[in-house]
Amino acid sequence: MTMTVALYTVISVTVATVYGLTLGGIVRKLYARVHGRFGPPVWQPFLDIIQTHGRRVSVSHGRMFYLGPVFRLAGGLGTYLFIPVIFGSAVFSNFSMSGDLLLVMYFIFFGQLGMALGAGQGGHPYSPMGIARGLSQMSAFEVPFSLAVIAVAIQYHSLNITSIVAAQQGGFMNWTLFTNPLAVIAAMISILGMNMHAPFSIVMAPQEIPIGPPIEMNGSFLSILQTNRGLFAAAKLVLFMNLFFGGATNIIEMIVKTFFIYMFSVFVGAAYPRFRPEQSFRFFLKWPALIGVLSIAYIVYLGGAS
Amino acid sequence: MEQLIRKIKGMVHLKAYRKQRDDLYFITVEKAQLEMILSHLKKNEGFTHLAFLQAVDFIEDSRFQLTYMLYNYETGVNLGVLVLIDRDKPEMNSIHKLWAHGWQYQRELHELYGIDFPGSPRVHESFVLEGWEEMPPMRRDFDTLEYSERTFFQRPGRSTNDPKEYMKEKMYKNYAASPRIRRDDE
Amino acid sequence: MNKKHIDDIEKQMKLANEGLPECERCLFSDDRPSSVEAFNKYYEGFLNWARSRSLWMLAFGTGCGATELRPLMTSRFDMARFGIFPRPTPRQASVFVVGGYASIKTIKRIIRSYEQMQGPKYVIALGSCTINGGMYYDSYNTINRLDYYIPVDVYIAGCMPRPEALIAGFNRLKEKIRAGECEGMNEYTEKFDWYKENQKQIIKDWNMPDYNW
Amino acid sequence: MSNLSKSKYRGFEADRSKYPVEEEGKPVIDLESHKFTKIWQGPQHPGVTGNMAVELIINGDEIVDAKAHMGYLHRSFEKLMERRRYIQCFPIVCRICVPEPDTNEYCVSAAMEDLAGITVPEKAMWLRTLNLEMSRVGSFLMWIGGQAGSLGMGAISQWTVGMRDYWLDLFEEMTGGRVYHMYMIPGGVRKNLPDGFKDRARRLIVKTRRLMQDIDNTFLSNAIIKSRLQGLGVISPEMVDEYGIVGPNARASGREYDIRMNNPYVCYDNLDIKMITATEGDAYARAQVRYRELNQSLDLVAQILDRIPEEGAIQAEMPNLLHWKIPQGQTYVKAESTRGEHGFYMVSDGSEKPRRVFARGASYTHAISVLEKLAVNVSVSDLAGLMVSLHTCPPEIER
Amino acid sequence: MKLKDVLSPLRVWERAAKKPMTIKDPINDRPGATNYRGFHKNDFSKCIGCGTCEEICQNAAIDLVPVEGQETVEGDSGLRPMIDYGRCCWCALCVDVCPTGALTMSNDYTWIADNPEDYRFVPGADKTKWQESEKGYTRSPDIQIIDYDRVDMQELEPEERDKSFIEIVKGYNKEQAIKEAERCLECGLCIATCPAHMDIPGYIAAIRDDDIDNALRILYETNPMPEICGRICTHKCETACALHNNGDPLAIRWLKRYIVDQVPADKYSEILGTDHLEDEVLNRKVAIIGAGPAGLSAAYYLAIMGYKTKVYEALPGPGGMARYGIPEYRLPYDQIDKDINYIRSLGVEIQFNTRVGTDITLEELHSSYDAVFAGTGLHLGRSTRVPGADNKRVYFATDLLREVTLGNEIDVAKNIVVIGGGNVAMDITRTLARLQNQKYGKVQILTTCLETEDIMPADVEEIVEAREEKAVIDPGWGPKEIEIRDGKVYGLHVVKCLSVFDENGRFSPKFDEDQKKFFKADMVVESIGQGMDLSYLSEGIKSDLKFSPRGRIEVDDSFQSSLQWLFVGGDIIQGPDVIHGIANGYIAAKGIDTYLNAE
Repeated sequence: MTMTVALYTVISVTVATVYGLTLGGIVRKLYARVHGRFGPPVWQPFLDIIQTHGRRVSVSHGRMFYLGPVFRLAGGLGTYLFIPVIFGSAVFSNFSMSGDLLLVMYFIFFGQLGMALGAGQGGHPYSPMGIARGLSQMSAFEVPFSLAVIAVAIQYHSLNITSIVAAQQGGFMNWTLFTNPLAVIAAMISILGMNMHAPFSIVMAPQEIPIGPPIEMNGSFLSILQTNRGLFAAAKLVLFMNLFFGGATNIIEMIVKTFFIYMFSVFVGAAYPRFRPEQSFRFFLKWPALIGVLSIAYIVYLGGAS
Repeated sequence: MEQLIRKIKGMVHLKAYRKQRDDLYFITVEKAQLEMILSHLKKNEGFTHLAFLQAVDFIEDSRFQLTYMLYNYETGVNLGVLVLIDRDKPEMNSIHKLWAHGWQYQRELHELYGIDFPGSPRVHESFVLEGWEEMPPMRRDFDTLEYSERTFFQRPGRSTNDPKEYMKEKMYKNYAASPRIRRDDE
Repeated sequence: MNKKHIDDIEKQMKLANEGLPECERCLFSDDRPSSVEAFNKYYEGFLNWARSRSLWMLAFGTGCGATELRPLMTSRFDMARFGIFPRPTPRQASVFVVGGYASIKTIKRIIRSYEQMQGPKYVIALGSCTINGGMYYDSYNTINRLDYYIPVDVYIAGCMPRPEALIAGFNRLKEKIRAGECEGMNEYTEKFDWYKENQKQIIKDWNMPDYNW
Repeated sequence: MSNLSKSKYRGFEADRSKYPVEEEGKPVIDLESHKFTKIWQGPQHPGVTGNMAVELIINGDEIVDAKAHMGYLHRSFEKLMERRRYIQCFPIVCRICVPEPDTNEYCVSAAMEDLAGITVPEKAMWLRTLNLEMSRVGSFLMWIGGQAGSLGMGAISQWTVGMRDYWLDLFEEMTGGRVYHMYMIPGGVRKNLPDGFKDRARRLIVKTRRLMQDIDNTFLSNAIIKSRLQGLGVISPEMVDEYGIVGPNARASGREYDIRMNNPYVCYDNLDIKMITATEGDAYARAQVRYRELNQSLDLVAQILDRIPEEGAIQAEMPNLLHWKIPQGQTYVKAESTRGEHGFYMVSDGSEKPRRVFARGASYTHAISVLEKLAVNVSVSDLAGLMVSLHTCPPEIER
Repeated sequence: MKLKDVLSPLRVWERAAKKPMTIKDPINDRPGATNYRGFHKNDFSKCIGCGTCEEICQNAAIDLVPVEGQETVEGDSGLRPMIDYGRCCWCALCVDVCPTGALTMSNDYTWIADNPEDYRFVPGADKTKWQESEKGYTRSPDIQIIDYDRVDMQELEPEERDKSFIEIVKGYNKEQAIKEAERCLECGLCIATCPAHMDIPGYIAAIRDDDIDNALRILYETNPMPEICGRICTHKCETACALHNNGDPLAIRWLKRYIVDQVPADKYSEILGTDHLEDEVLNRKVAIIGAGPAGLSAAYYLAIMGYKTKVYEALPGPGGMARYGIPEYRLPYDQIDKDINYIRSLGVEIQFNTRVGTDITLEELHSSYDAVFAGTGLHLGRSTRVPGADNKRVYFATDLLREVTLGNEIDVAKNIVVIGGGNVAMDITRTLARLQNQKYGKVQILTTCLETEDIMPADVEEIVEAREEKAVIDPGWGPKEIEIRDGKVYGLHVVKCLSVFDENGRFSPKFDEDQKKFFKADMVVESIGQGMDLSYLSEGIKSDLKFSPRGRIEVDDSFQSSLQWLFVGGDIIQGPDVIHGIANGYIAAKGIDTYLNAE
């Protein structure tokens, strides 16, 4: 039994990673299209991972430097492992029986923190600057996101993701999108920050602090981070799908839904430059936070009413 | 413009004056009177824009010529104020208080010509060179080709022929050289 | 100036970092790199295949040539579809495109950046200036031949080479990588003393301002 | 600082009291206090314009002190020109500014013509005007891309640099070179217009206008662009004189100084051209001025295309340029580049080679004195945007 | 923050629907523009290896190297440019400056190499993929980097000159001369072609720098008769001039004349450093037969080397053919005297009216001198030998010209035909035209020759000027018969000449007998070449001398004949023209020096 679960998890993680990376490739294509060009092949992220992994030398800056990517991957893996990917599927339910929304949110944060430890060791002044920006922005977008999550939790009286998904089954009018639109708005704004597309791409901002925290990461370190980028993106999208868009009952549904959730970031990201860091922080703490609060108020009021 | 020149003549010793174009004049003044004339031109005559300050090396006369190029927005006239300074001990008064970007040119001139401007901020900082050990490179007596050949590695294997010599070699190698004139006084 | 000159003569052929502990030496580009052998033939072949399809170019516009990199990166030529991307940090880049002439001040940074790059690393040299000095052959501030300071894999003729020529150059580099002929990294290690000697001959001030640029 | 008090800068308005005393307008910084970090932006940094470096002292995200470092592109054109015959100068000067080489070519040719007393035929004048104006279009397009890119909006740089490439195609047809045109020689220009050039140019103008509309929609009317550029790097009218600021940077602060109108050269006095100014003096005003000037340049190109004479000589009667000697004298010739007053000061001593040539690039003050002043109190994230908005071009500074 | 500003940026997505700007296959889809400055091409059939490209290249990118298959011949150094693409900046100055238009650029721009040493090639010789490419940069005909247009020489108008023998060509003034001198590319291709190998670029550069003294010194290095050469030299150098391929060659002859015209005769010895010549220090004597260019040239160099020389001249004046074969309007006598007087001032003695062979024998000279130089020239006219050519009203041009110079009256007929297409024919045509004009007030002279106008040996300007002086030139006809009626010349029958030379370049005219013409004339002048008069050689000497199959005396490189003491030069060996004579005299002088020192 444990062996089966382990096997399923391996399959699930692999599929999610591949999916996340492919999605990344597709998004690059889309951006390229806006730019008026063809863009790299969809499988480019995989080549990049092989290439970075295949570096003969990897400069390290001490023990913590090793741990950075490891923490980051652990964060991504942790986030993913406690989310059911496809409702009702044995292979893609991961460890969703144990763990809940709070654990997942902790893991979302965890990766960034671990990265902070590792990248800080790099010694390059742009790393701490990037980390400072990353952590501040994360704290900022966590506010509307947490508020939305709280609203969802209140709405479904549960922190268990599987039960939240289950509650949304039976027609799209049961989705949180329609039962609690305010929470979804708040959450969707925060996913802009989470995905770090423009205008919230301040962490990597090549023109300001060249790619930020991972500036000193190289070789295998970087390839781990890249792998995580695929996995983590998939995890976040699946989480959002589960919380707000009724989850998925088969893999096609999952792919379609997550793709469109991601597309939202892309749609906004192509049109704007990036904020200045403090603008970004203030942005999340203003309207999205307010919407989050309103969504709780709404659900409390509505929940009370029903 | 003629009026202005007359006015300046009344103020300082004008060593030379030349009109190059309708909108470009040059005047040469004494080194000591330069600051005075510049501030007068800037404050009273409307020459508020300093386009550049540069030096020319007249090595034959052992002089540097400094050119302060001013511009008057109202009349659209450029006025070059020229000063000749000694090349062996090049030193000039700083104009960084008249124009906020004056120090930049002075720093450049110090590095590239070795002209000192006492009191100018950051004048001894390096500007474009790093670890330079030779004489200031823009001076006429610095031979850049020779330095380049000495310092940077040239790709070997190039040789050229002078058509003149080559044709002589090929066609009339034995053609006698011109005879020496036998003179009494040699 | 005289005093300075005497000081400089004393300083000649001596590095600013002499006497520093080993760990700090690398800040002054005097740290001897170690050569790394290739993996076994088949695995290396696979890696080379991937490397040739994912070239990360260091976005360091060292000279005129950088101007033609912009059209190359953008919509008209779109080098991304060939698997070439700009990368802002030398730690992650694998290709160094030296865009033409290199002044003394820049060659110092080029060497530094090159040493910071993680192998296997490749160098493409653009234009006449890197081959034999180009139009600045008699300038006192630009080098004449790049191959004396870092190993170069591919040269592209032109002043400056057009984006198309650059793409052709990248294609040649890819061929070389797949054939396993790009061992500039190990070459640099093996001839480190020679390279350093050449570098020291032109770079008189080895002091690096701060850790990063 | 006066700069700060006047600006509408909406960033973290730093409390100056926490900094140590100032001496001569510069804060005295104790790096050992760990309050400050010293970082270098450039030369290997995607955010600096070209190969230059800015040494920054920062406190948090705010710049306390900035120092511009130059010399990474120093090739000493001026020294090299002293070793070259007059005719050999024109291929080398265009390298002084890569995005807009033609202004250099024009200035150096015009300086020689002025010293030697040569009158350029009318058609050559028109072709020069066309070339100069086209290069302004190319340079402005690249600048818009740079400004948007420096703020993280990649799409616009992709469009404009791509569009600039179409202009480079035109240049290639006209001059035989893509980036370095080497088109203007002393006495005139090197080639006549190829067949069908005018039609292709007109079609491209239409195409570019369409792109300009898109840029207006997405760049100038972009809330985030506005929020970042407005109030950034304010140049006050007093600063313009004080720092020798020229070009769009000066015009955005209300100074009406455009050499094309103030001291018309080539055929500009025959063209319908208006001074474009703004009053705010911040980065957004500069962007607007440049955007409008780009549109005007497109307009001018169209006007010039209509007015180039079909017939006529393209080069004045010249002596053998191989052994050309220019009588003794000195002159200063200037032209309006996209960055402002671009001039050549040339001294001839009667020999075959110039005694001294000095290229006055507009960025000379913009990238050093002005940048060092404006960068103070700006967020690190805005530095790239600020540098681009001053439109600095390092090679013309150190030459 | 306006809502419009938030929403309007989303219109970036409109662009996603448009066709991408990207070029699908940049390497193959985009050849350079027609006019593109790509890699170099060189057309070896045009290239003359002048090295102007090397000279103008501001990057020192071009070397001149010998290339297999390219011979060094007159007007072509056989060197070809090798371009270093480690230096080139593609400014195309070399293309614009190339005087022949051989060097061009293709529109190819891709060249990738692993080895930096590869970037050096000889366009045209090394196989490149772009050598055959048709597109690419060429020099626009509308611009000139170098000046292809000669400074016009001022001449007398035809009306002013056609009655008198005043010199036609006025000569350059200083401004014109400097302007013309500035056109020089200093390639030096002309030096090899000049029989005297004068340092032409050297003295032209001196003119440019307005250093006339130095220019004169350069002239006298190998040519002691610049006044004569400056006027009537055949200027073979100008045909070798690099500028000749695309425009007017440099007026080398006029520039030479300009130099000597500037210097007064009394300044010569000071400038040339001959004011304190050593006197007969060598105690050796050389006799020279003939005071023509060859003889005087030998005399000059022998004199400055310290030899005692004496010239024996049959005619009453010095200069030989220069004086007696060339009309005064081309070469005024006072200019000849200027050169010769300077030579005489160095101690060269000329004995006039002394014909060797009759007045004094060669053996006598041999016994009283250490060496003898014979430069006796070609003074005998050659006949067409057509029927009627033996009439007394059929003359040789050389004889007539000599008579004119001697001041003897010539019975000029009203209607004259001249046979011949060389410069001598033009000389006699124009001389007779003047005499006709003086005598009858009108010109009626016709000149015909075998060659068609494009291959006529005479200088183009001579033909043009002759026509301006109302002479009729009708080339392309072969003389058939001189019709004699009543013992008087009635006219000349000619037939169309189809070709003059056979495939091997040998003289073998072909005629079309059906096309005939008749030129009416009272007097016919033959000017189809001259012969030498070697009657001064006694039988004894003749039998000792070696002759070439064509009847010329055989000489070695230093013009020494098989009789060691006898040196022979001038028109009887090479030429005929003045500059060969001068060159022969110069070399013979050096040869005599060597010969005498070796003894």
